[in-house]
Amino acid sequence: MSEARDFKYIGQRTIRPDGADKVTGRANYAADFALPGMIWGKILRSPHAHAKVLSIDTSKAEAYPGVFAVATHADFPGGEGGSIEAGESAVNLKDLSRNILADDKVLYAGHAVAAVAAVSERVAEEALELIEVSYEVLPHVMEIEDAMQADAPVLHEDMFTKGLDEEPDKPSNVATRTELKMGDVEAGFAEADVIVEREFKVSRAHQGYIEPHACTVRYDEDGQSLIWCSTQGHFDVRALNSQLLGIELSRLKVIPAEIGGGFGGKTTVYLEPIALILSRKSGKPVKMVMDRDEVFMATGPTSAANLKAKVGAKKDGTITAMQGWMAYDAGAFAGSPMMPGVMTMFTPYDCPNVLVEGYDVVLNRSKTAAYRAPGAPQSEFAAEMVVNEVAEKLGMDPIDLRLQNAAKEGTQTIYGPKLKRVGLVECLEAAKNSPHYQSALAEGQGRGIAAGFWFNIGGSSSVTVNMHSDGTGSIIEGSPDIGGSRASMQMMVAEVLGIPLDRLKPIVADTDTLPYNGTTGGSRTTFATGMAVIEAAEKVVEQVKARAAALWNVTAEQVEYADGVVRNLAGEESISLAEVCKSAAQTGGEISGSANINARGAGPSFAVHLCDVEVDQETGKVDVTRYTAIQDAGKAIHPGYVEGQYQGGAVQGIGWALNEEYVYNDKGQVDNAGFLDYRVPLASDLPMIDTIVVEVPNAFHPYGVRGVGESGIIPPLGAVGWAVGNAIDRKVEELPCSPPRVLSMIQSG
Amino acid sequence: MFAATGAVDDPVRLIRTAMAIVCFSGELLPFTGEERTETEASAFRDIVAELVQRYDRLDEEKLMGMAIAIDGVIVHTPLLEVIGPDSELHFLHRISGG
Amino acid sequence: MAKTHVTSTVNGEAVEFLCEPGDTLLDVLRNDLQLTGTKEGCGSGDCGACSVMLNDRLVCACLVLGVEAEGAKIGTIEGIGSNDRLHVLQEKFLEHAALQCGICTPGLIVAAKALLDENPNPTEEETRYWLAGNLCRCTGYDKIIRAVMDAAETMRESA
Amino acid sequence: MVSVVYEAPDTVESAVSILADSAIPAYVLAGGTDLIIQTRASKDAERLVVDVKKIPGMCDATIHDGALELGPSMPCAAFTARDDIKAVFPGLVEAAYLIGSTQVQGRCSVGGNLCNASPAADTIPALIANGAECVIQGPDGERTVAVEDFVTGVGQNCMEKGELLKQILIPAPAPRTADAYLRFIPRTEMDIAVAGAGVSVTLDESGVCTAARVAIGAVAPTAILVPAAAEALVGTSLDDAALAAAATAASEASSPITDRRGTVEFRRHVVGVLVKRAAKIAADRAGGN
Repeated sequence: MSEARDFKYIGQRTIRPDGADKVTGRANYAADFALPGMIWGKILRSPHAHAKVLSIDTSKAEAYPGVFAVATHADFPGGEGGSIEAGESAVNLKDLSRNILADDKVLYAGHAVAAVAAVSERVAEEALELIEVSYEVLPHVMEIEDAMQADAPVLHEDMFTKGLDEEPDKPSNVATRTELKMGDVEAGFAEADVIVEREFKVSRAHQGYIEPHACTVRYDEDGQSLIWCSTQGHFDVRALNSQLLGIELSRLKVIPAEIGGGFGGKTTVYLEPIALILSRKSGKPVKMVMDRDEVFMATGPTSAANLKAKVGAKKDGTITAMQGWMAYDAGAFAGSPMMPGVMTMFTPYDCPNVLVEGYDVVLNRSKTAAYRAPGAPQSEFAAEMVVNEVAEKLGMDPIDLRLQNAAKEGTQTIYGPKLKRVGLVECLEAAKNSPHYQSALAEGQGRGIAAGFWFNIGGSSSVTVNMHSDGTGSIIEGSPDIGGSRASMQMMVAEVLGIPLDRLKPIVADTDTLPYNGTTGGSRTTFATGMAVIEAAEKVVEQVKARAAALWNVTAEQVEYADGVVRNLAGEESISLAEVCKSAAQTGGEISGSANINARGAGPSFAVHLCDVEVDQETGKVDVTRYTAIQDAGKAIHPGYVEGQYQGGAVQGIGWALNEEYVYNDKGQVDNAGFLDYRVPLASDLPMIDTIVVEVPNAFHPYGVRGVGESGIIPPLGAVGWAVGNAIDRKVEELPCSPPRVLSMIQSG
Repeated sequence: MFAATGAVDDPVRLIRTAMAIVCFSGELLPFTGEERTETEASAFRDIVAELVQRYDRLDEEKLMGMAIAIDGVIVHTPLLEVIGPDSELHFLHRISGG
Repeated sequence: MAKTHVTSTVNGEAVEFLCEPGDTLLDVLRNDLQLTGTKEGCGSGDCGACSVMLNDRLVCACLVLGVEAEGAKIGTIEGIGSNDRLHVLQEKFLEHAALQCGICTPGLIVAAKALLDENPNPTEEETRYWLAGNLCRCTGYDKIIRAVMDAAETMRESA
Repeated sequence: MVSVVYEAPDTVESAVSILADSAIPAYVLAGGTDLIIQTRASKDAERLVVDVKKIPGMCDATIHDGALELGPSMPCAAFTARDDIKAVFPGLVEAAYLIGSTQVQGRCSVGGNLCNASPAADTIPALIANGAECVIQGPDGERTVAVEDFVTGVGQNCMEKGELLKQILIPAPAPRTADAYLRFIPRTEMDIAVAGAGVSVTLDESGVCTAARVAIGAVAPTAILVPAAAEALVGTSLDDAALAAAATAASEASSPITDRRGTVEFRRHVVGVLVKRAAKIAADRAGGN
């Protein structure tokens, strides 16, 4: 439990243990790996957004000099029906296999159809052009509202909407309808003095990691197959490949490379199963690296959404009812993050009457994947915009309105349980007292504020701390480190053992070395893997104490451990951890602590952001002039990397709110599949991102940690959207606020 | 690990003893027709078995695929959880994250 | 196809390699010379992950042909500091937590060093514009800009 | 995938003869920032790439009495660092500076930007505003073409097989003349112009505009000279009404398309705003401000 205490390492801005390798270019990312005899795989992709695949003739490609293997959907062993638990959520294997390589239909432009492995990338690309695919082009449907129409082209003949009162008798593009409610919204709105209701649209946004997907694999029929890849969860890569290709888990080893960004987008598989098939067929190691346009065309962005929000409040500021509606674009296969969108939409508010309805819709765009607080930014954007408008109508300060209605310990959520201790009120108060909020706006500027809620998760983490004879230790963990988590693990173990950081080396181990470990996602790593490293380190301390007690012929209760030294409370002796480790073989064997936990009690993290913008009234161009991100960390293990999560999330959200969007041509092809025209924020686009780290401890973590990775991307949509509207005296209803859209709002009068 | 039981300041609970309360959110409500029920079972799997028997439209696979909250503490994969007699149990969509 | 023989200088060392005339300098560095510190993020000059010095000028290696390296002087991240003797910029990136995933870091350090070699006392705005071609998706740039400005100050003081 | 043949001649004459004699499609490599990407995406089986940077003079620039002689392959990073050029043609230098990132600046060139002939090329409106000319060397001799006539369509220029752009010339501006170039992009850097405007104005001693050239980019298949916009400025002291008239003339002369970078309506409006703003900057510079 976490009352105030003095820490030696926790809370320090330490140098990350993997840092030197990363700043010198020595760190090995997935595309940096090569095996002897390795060949290269490339993918043929559909130019059509929706078509039947009538035939695929690969004979010319197979005969092309330098080609070793060709793969199509038919190379999956089949029977990959049903779904499996790949870590945190159920994955529909049939859909997954059909997304990796199209079966009888292509469902989006860029959908993989076949793959070639050849002596070089160049030869593989030449061979792709020799594959003859016969398509019967079908009408495609690109927009959510169109896909939901009864007469829309249907993507999946076997998809019948789930969650309707009556069983549907016709297939539909609506995979699921869901509704969560509590109280009586009609009665709540009847009590309200002010009601605001608006409709919103949010574009799909790509995670935009700078490192394209990449892997190198070696299939081994008799022994053990190997995958070296860029992933947030190598145990899930193993699970998915095992199921898709019928390989026993123990015969498939996945080695996580350093990962060049994920943000949720590297929690599934695209290349690895194809590479394994090509390796199996060619008998050679196969390397595959996506081109940037493939990343944008065929890997998961998050969903576009159509939304409605309606909020009612009394004159005194009491919110009486909140109602939401949303339809999320899942892409070509069911499974948008609509459900978390529904669950999070109004969670920052303590309101008794809430009703939210959601639709998961398929259409002829690439399958979506998780992206930082999946589903929450879209729905909470709609909610925050309407809450700000309620404050405006009531003549109330938007922070005061939120404080009056803020979710806190004991607040009933729409998704079931009551909240435990959370830090929204503290974040709102910090925002209100911030220099930013206290500052005056210049002429022509606008200011926006928004809150954000994300659950955070726990789950499986497996860790071993091995102590060596020189007193140093290895922290063997299974959570791929995307943002500096090895530093946090090192600090937590150092805190327990009371020895200097540089005596401890954290290692992200392969799937053979540890039991299953959940994906780095859901803001779980510092929380859950952190709990596991603490438990493992505590086991080391117990062993060290026991060895010292045995040496002194006293009981374990008669010794005390602090700062890396065991002291005999019954005598004068003391012995260092290093000395105990040196003699460990003689005192009962080497010293090591393991913890395989299923962490529960993840603490939600609330965030509140403030944004000032300036709008060029003649061109509609928006300049973010000041930005502050405030968020509850529970306890910041490494404040630098906690701030980094806030800043990075804020800037991804700013990009989504201002310029990031998918543009499709009339054939349904992505027209901006590159960093030139998919416009992520640049260094020159931004001011410094100020941060305020609020610490309301999570009682379920020994040091009070909450996850911090995701909540920061939620508030920017509302904070930027409201600020833009504030600057031009209009109401923003559609993101991104790109210059043409803002200019047309200005001109619309 | 942490005990998943504890007093909850819910007035409804004060008059009940030795029974866990199971609450159904909107996602399950259409199948149960009621917002809460009680059970004497304590093992998660026994509770699921009892619920499936009590509400014939409730699907065991669906329940087993959900997360639960025991007195507000979310448990992702609850297979072997034991729910205390004074506890409140919610089924909820299993969140993953990005 | 016939490969072309190229003689060049990389990080002060004479190197020779064979490449196809269509291969980029990035292909050559990563695949032929095994200098994988230079990263590929886009292959079109839009992300800066492959920033290198070509005859003392900052360029994207993906927009240079390998054959153009004939007689040229190439500088890559591998030539800036080593694990036991980091360059001030590298130290400051670590002190300021100016990297998360680290894939953009080599390119940023090459680009930032080029900036400080040319302008030892850049303003925040000059730094932001100089580095506009180096995309970072993790950090929001705040800590990167602080690290570069701090490194500049440290280098000025020790100069 | 295209297979590349690479040549790096060291004289204009040998470059011209290599280009003229090539049996396969031949392209000139200056900075390569467009060509290398285009080559990779090409459906040609073979391509000849002729690197002209080793030819003396191709990467140099001189200013004589205010006239510019520019080697077309001079990297923009070198070009924009030249204070002597910036003093005379600040707008052209700004246009060159706007092409791509610092990294791209290390390679890209004014001549490459011109020959690539993108409708959105930043330097072309600035060159046209300054009355720049292209010196083209072919197998049969040399010819000179105004920049507005050099570019003939989207990605098209007037050069025939075997011809090479060997120099860009800008005559010395009249006294109290200055230029400016502005473009609109959604971000602050790294984007292709959604609209661009290059303006050059000459003032008399009382501040009245006696001559002007207005060129606009990214709003038609090629950058275009807009005489009507210039006429709106000449004879005025560049007051708000004159600037507004020039803006309207530019918008009316534009014929933009809707694409991933902007809509017809947006481009047409914004190009007028840019002409107005660029004219103001040019006038301030010409007036010595």
